[in-house]
Amino acid sequence: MSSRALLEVRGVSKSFPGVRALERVDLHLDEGEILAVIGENGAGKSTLMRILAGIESRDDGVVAIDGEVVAPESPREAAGLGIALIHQELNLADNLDAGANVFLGREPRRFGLVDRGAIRAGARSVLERVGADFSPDAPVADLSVGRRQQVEIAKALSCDARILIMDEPTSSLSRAESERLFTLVRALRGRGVGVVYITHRLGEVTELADRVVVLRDGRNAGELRGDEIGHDAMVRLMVGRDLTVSDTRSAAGPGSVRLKVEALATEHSPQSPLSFEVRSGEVVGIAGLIGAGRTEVLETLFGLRPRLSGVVSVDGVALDTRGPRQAIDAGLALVPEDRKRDGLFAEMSVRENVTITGLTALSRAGLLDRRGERRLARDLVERIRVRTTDIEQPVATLSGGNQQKTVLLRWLAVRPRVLLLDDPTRGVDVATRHEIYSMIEELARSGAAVLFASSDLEEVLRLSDRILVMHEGDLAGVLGRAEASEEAVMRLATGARGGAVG
Amino acid sequence: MNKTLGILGLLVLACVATALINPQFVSAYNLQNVIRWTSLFGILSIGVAFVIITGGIDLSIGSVVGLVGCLLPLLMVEHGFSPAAAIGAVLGLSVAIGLFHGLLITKLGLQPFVVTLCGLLFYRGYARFVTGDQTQGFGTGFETLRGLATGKPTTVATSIAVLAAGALLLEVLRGRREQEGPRRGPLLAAGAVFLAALATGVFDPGGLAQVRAPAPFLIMIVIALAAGLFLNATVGGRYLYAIGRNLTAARYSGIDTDRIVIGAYVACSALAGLGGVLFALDVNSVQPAMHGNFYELYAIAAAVLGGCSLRGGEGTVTGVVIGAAVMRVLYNSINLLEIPTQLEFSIIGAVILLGVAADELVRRTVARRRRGGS
Amino acid sequence: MNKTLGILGLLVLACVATALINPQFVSAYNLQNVIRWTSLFGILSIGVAFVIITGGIDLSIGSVVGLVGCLLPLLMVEHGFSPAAAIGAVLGLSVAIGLFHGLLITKLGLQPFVVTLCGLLFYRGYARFVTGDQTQGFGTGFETLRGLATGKPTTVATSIAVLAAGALLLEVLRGRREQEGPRRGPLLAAGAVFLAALATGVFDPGGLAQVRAPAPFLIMIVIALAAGLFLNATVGGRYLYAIGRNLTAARYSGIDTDRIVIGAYVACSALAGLGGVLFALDVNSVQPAMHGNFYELYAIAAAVLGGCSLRGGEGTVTGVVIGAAVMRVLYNSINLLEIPTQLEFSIIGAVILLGVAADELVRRTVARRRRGGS
Amino acid sequence: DDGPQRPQVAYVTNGIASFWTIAAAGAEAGAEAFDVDCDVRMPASGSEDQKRILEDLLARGVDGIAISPCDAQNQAGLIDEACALTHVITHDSDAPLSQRLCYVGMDNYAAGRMCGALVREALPDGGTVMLFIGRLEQDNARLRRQGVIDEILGRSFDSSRHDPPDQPVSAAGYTVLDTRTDQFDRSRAKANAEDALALYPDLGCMVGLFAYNPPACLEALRGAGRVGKVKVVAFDEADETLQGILDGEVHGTVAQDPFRYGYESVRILAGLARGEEGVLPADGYLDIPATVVRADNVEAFRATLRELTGASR
Ligand SMILES: Nc1ncnc2c1ncn2[C@@H]1O[C@H](COP(=O)(O)OP(=O)(O)OP(=O)(O)O)[C@@H](O)[C@H]1O
Ligand SMILES: Nc1ncnc2c1ncn2[C@@H]1O[C@H](COP(=O)(O)OP(=O)(O)OP(=O)(O)O)[C@@H](O)[C@H]1O
Ligand SMILES: [Mg+2]
Ligand SMILES: [Mg+2]
Repeated sequence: MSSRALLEVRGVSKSFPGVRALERVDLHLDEGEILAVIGENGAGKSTLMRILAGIESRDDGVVAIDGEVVAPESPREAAGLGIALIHQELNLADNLDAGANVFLGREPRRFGLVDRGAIRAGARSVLERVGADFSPDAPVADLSVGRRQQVEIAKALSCDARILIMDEPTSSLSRAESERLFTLVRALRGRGVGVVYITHRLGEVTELADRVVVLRDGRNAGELRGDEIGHDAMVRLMVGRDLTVSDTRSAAGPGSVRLKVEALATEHSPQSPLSFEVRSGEVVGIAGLIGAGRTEVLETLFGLRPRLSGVVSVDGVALDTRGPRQAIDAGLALVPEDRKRDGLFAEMSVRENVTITGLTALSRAGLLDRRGERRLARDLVERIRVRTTDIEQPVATLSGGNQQKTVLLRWLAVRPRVLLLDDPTRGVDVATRHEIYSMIEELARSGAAVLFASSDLEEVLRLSDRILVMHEGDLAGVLGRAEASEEAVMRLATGARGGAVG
Repeated sequence: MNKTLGILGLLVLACVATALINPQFVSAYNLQNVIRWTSLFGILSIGVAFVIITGGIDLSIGSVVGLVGCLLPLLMVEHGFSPAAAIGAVLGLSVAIGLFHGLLITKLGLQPFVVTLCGLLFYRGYARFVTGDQTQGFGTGFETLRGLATGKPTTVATSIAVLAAGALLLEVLRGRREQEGPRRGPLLAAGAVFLAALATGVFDPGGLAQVRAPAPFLIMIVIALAAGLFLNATVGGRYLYAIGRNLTAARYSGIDTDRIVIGAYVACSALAGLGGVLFALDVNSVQPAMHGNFYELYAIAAAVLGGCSLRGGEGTVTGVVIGAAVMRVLYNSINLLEIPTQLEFSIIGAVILLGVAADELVRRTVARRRRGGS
Repeated sequence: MNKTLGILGLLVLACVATALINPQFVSAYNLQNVIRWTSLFGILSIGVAFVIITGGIDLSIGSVVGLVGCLLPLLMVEHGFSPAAAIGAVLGLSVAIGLFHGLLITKLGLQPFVVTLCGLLFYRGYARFVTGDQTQGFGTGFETLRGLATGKPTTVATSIAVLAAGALLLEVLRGRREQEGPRRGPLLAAGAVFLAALATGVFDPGGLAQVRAPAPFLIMIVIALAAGLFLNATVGGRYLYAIGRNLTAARYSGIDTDRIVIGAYVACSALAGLGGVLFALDVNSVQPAMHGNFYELYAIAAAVLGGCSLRGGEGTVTGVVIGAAVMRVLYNSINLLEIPTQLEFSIIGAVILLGVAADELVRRTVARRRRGGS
Repeated sequence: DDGPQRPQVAYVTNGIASFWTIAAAGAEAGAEAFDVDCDVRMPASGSEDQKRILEDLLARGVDGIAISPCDAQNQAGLIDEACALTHVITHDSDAPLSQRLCYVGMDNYAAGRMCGALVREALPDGGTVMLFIGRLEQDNARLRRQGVIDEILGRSFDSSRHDPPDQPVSAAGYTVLDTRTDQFDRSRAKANAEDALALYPDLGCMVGLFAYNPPACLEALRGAGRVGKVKVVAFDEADETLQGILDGEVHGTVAQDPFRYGYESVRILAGLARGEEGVLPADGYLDIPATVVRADNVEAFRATLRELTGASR
């Protein structure tokens, strides 16, 4: 261990009712180092970072900065110590504009008054650095999830922190924006900033990290540096065994057209109507840069946003999209992108969260069958290993990835005819991701049409039979499995035309 | 559950303390009155609990009580409606009011506080206008009808024994249905209550066993049972809680949130209307500008005291009924203990605040202890 | 801004309609009264707006007005306090009350509705107790002091001209400071108002130019300016909005959210206290059980009408003041147009509801149109 | 302490008002004089509160209750219920349909007519009149108002008449324009007076029918600078009213004697509690007549009042 690490964590432990989230965890970070912290969902990564950022208290252990023991008790104190944290979940005040959010809590002042000019200028430059294509005056309420994430990143970058902790910063960024972020992070490293980087996209780790610390069940599971950093090595440390991934797509060709979209005009890009179809048994991915309009398409199909014109039909029957209720009756299901806002009943139990869509099927003579409900919940939770103490645990106390799984389970349980997924594996660890893929594939095999958006290009390539690439609200092209490659997708996503549209 | 136990403790404490200082508290006459008032306010509180669970609020309850209370005698005495027709009319009106609130809140997206505040003002003004500010009453007729509010058809001991027996039976059935056998806690509790109710007949035949159950008590029991069943055992009840926790997530889950929310406002106003009918029959004298003033606040306070959170998604019927009982017992004690009436409000306010504060502190301590212990 | 224009339209509409039907509306005497009442209620509304912007609510305002109104004459008349000492004492008490609310809400995590509902009950009871339900008043002494509420030191035209000139100057300064030059809209508006104020002196020297500005109006203007400056131009104001929309985000950003929230409750109670002092001085007769009843609802209604959202994070001072004016103008018109007073509440309720509903509908239509057009 | 032996009586009002604090002083003086414990209860919200208070008093087992019913007609049943358990008398406002043992008070209709006579004195040549009152739902308020109107318009004695509040009635040069209620909110009372002044630039007389209304009218007149130009006729004996009479700003007032309402009620209840049926007045009505106070007798009246209420404080 270097003599005087920038940040040193020794023997930190933390328990919650029923779980030991961290047990004597050690960690150190040097100046000008990018340290990746990885681990399965619920391994304790976010908890540790929240402790460092003064949000959570610790039960035991020492944190030192420059060799000096510190104990930040509030985000404010942590900021004073030079620690900045990009949270795993979005935390913005959406009644303010992007600039105000970037400088929230650290507003430059003149004569005691907020210096709006300085905020606008400062925010503009930092937003540009992260590659944001919107102005600092844009109200956050009008930004897509990916752009909000950029605001969060800009906010942390603008602190000039010495220790920058990034908890899954790219979970809703696409490849292009992520690259841009990496350049920034490397530049920060050059300036001596210590960066802690958490992600489930192991490719990013190989690309970026100087060193990797792996957590498993709240304990240090090992460390990799330099050449040791490789996909399989990381998985072995995280899971404790080798992961055998079966990449066997069923050869059974797609069936009849299930979802047909003709000249669909959406709220924010009415001038570029979309047409495409998804067949029964087919998995279609939507790729694009952030703000390309993927979420908008899915939410419009699901009746959450107004459909300005166009026809959507399911199995040849025109879909009434006054609201999600009608969409669901027609056999649609949507796993939303922003789980915290649109998916979770945070204070309710895992059981109540996963069974909410299947309750009507579980009731007899109008009364709930509680035993049946418990059985269903237990089954589901075991299917993709949601890490909970028991099914009565409030979902708010699950780790980010496990929360994502509960939202997914809710819909996988009801076997819809058309499954719409918006970034379905956002924040889900590698092992579970593959289980989810096989569930999706199995659903497709049993006749469902699957349409999913993802910011993870690897995922899109891995899962899709066909890929719709969107660019600024437009359908820039469609790629079949054979023609699909990272380059092909990126070319379309950044505006070059090509491929067979339809 | 924890919260309900806490407030039950507060109720027992208040009762025991009052009874020790003034034994008149446990006289049949006084207990009957306290039970009747509790039931009348309890009906309003159960109604508002539905709305509070969805994360909303209803400030118009008092004015609905006032309006219904004015219209009922007006229709019967001045316009010669039959009792059934008049009651039907005012309850229909209450349902319409609830529907109106619900539609404005769901379809137009207005805030519940605002909509029902306007209701508070509007219905009060309308009641004053339609009666020309004249006090309304049934005079000395309609004694049978007034029995709905003032009758005492059976004894409290009997009704409680019946309830407890029913609960025992249900728990056994439930245990069988869910194939896990009845749970011990509920069985013991129901059994103990059943025996206690029988025991009053044996040990205090002239005293407590004589306390008769006012008709509103029986009405409230029926409503509470129905509400409890709905909230705990039906899909609709679960949806209500889910909506209170996260409306968007509920929508994304395919719940017809509008229908459920409208239903909650209808239930609330309908119960306010029913309460209004019973209040009017009981008091027999309705002053259009005054009758029911602030009742929404009492109803909400009782619901909150009973464990409802105004943030939505929390609350039980038992808690709410006990909350209403605590408030009435407090009023009663203040009078029986000859505390200056001016302090009445202060004491009620202080007790509610202490109640919720204590609850919060206990919750925190428990959380801390549990965390430390595990 | 849009919302503010809407409510301003409603105000103009109400004024013009009333003036056309009954020209007495624009008599100096009547306008002075309307302005005085608007100012008194406006002070309360500005206070509650702070709390509403944080996403909270204060139901205790009416009781604080009542308590302060009782204590002020009690201290001065019965206990011989000097006016300054008495006012200091009651304002100090108001601040303490706000602090108490704020602490319970932030440090103990209790719900604002509950805390301030208990306050509503408690302070009312305490006021009744401490006065023994005796009506309080200043008698015929203290005329100078009462000038604070009843004096009319200058004319409305003058004060508005001064205000508009100030606004012009500020906009020019702002433009220079932010190096983008003054914006046309504000410049034109301020200029027009300034000229209009001067013009009344020329064209209607015996009429509108004679309307004098009641002291509470000037007090409210000062408060409104300070509040507006705070909300729009200071860090604290920005934090208030952030907290109202997303408390966690604010906390994670290192904002001392507790301090800001407590500050909002203190401001609210302090302004309620100040309002209470002015109300008492104005009315000169305070009945402990009644004085200020329901004022919190009027204050909240005015704030909401003026564009505050009870979900937090929204609201402007201008809007709130105009909201208060709308309510008072409505009251006044009902009286001047000789509409049955019983309907008063109904009309107010209906207008508020129509106001917020229209606002919502317009907002939706505009959004749809903009969408279609882009 | 011989508490338990002392009879316990209760004095229940129909609301909270300064009028009732004088009555309470009388009741307490009576309790002292006749050696009973007297509990004064003021319901905050009308009939429903009265019912609850009555029930609580009965539960406590008091030996007598004096009540001023909010709604005589409909509360007869309630009063009869109480009569079955204890001695009940009415004061201030009667409930003739019930079995109450007697009524202590005055005839509100007659007192209203006295007030109306004062208006005619103040406006000998006729003119317009506005009435201000807290609430119109109470029997005494309604009767009082009707008495004023009937006397101003020179009608016959008939307390069962009813003129709707918002329609002007006129006869022989006098016009009663409107009656404004304020629900006991003093700010409203003042605003009502101001609105009337704004609405009727040639208003002749303002009549304040609840104790706080005349002072509110005076306040409004001062603000408008029309003191003396618009006559004020009052009811009850608020200090500002008496001062106004002294200063010539108020023409006169009709004063009830709430102190004696309280005192006499307790006297009768104390007697009844001790089994002395003789304390009951002859025909079940103890008349405590109202007095007309004008500039000539105001000094004396105020002195007596101060002595009575001051002595009991
Ligand atoms: N407030 C809480 N109460 C109870 N348990 C909690 C709480 N917060 C976190 N936990 C538990 O602590 C463990 C670690 O969670 P943490 O969020 O640190 O995981 P993580 O490594 O960040 O996972 P992910 O990759 O899914 O984000 C989990 O089992 C989680 O359920
Ligand atoms: N409520 C809104 N108001 C205004 N504009 C919006 C709103 N929601 C989305 N937009 C805009 O619509 C466009 C499409 O956004 P959408 O969320 O569909 O993008 P996306 O492809 O899902 O990107 P992301 O990866 O950021 O989620 C973006 O330009 C976004 O800024
Ligand atoms: Mg995490
Ligand atoms: Mg998206």
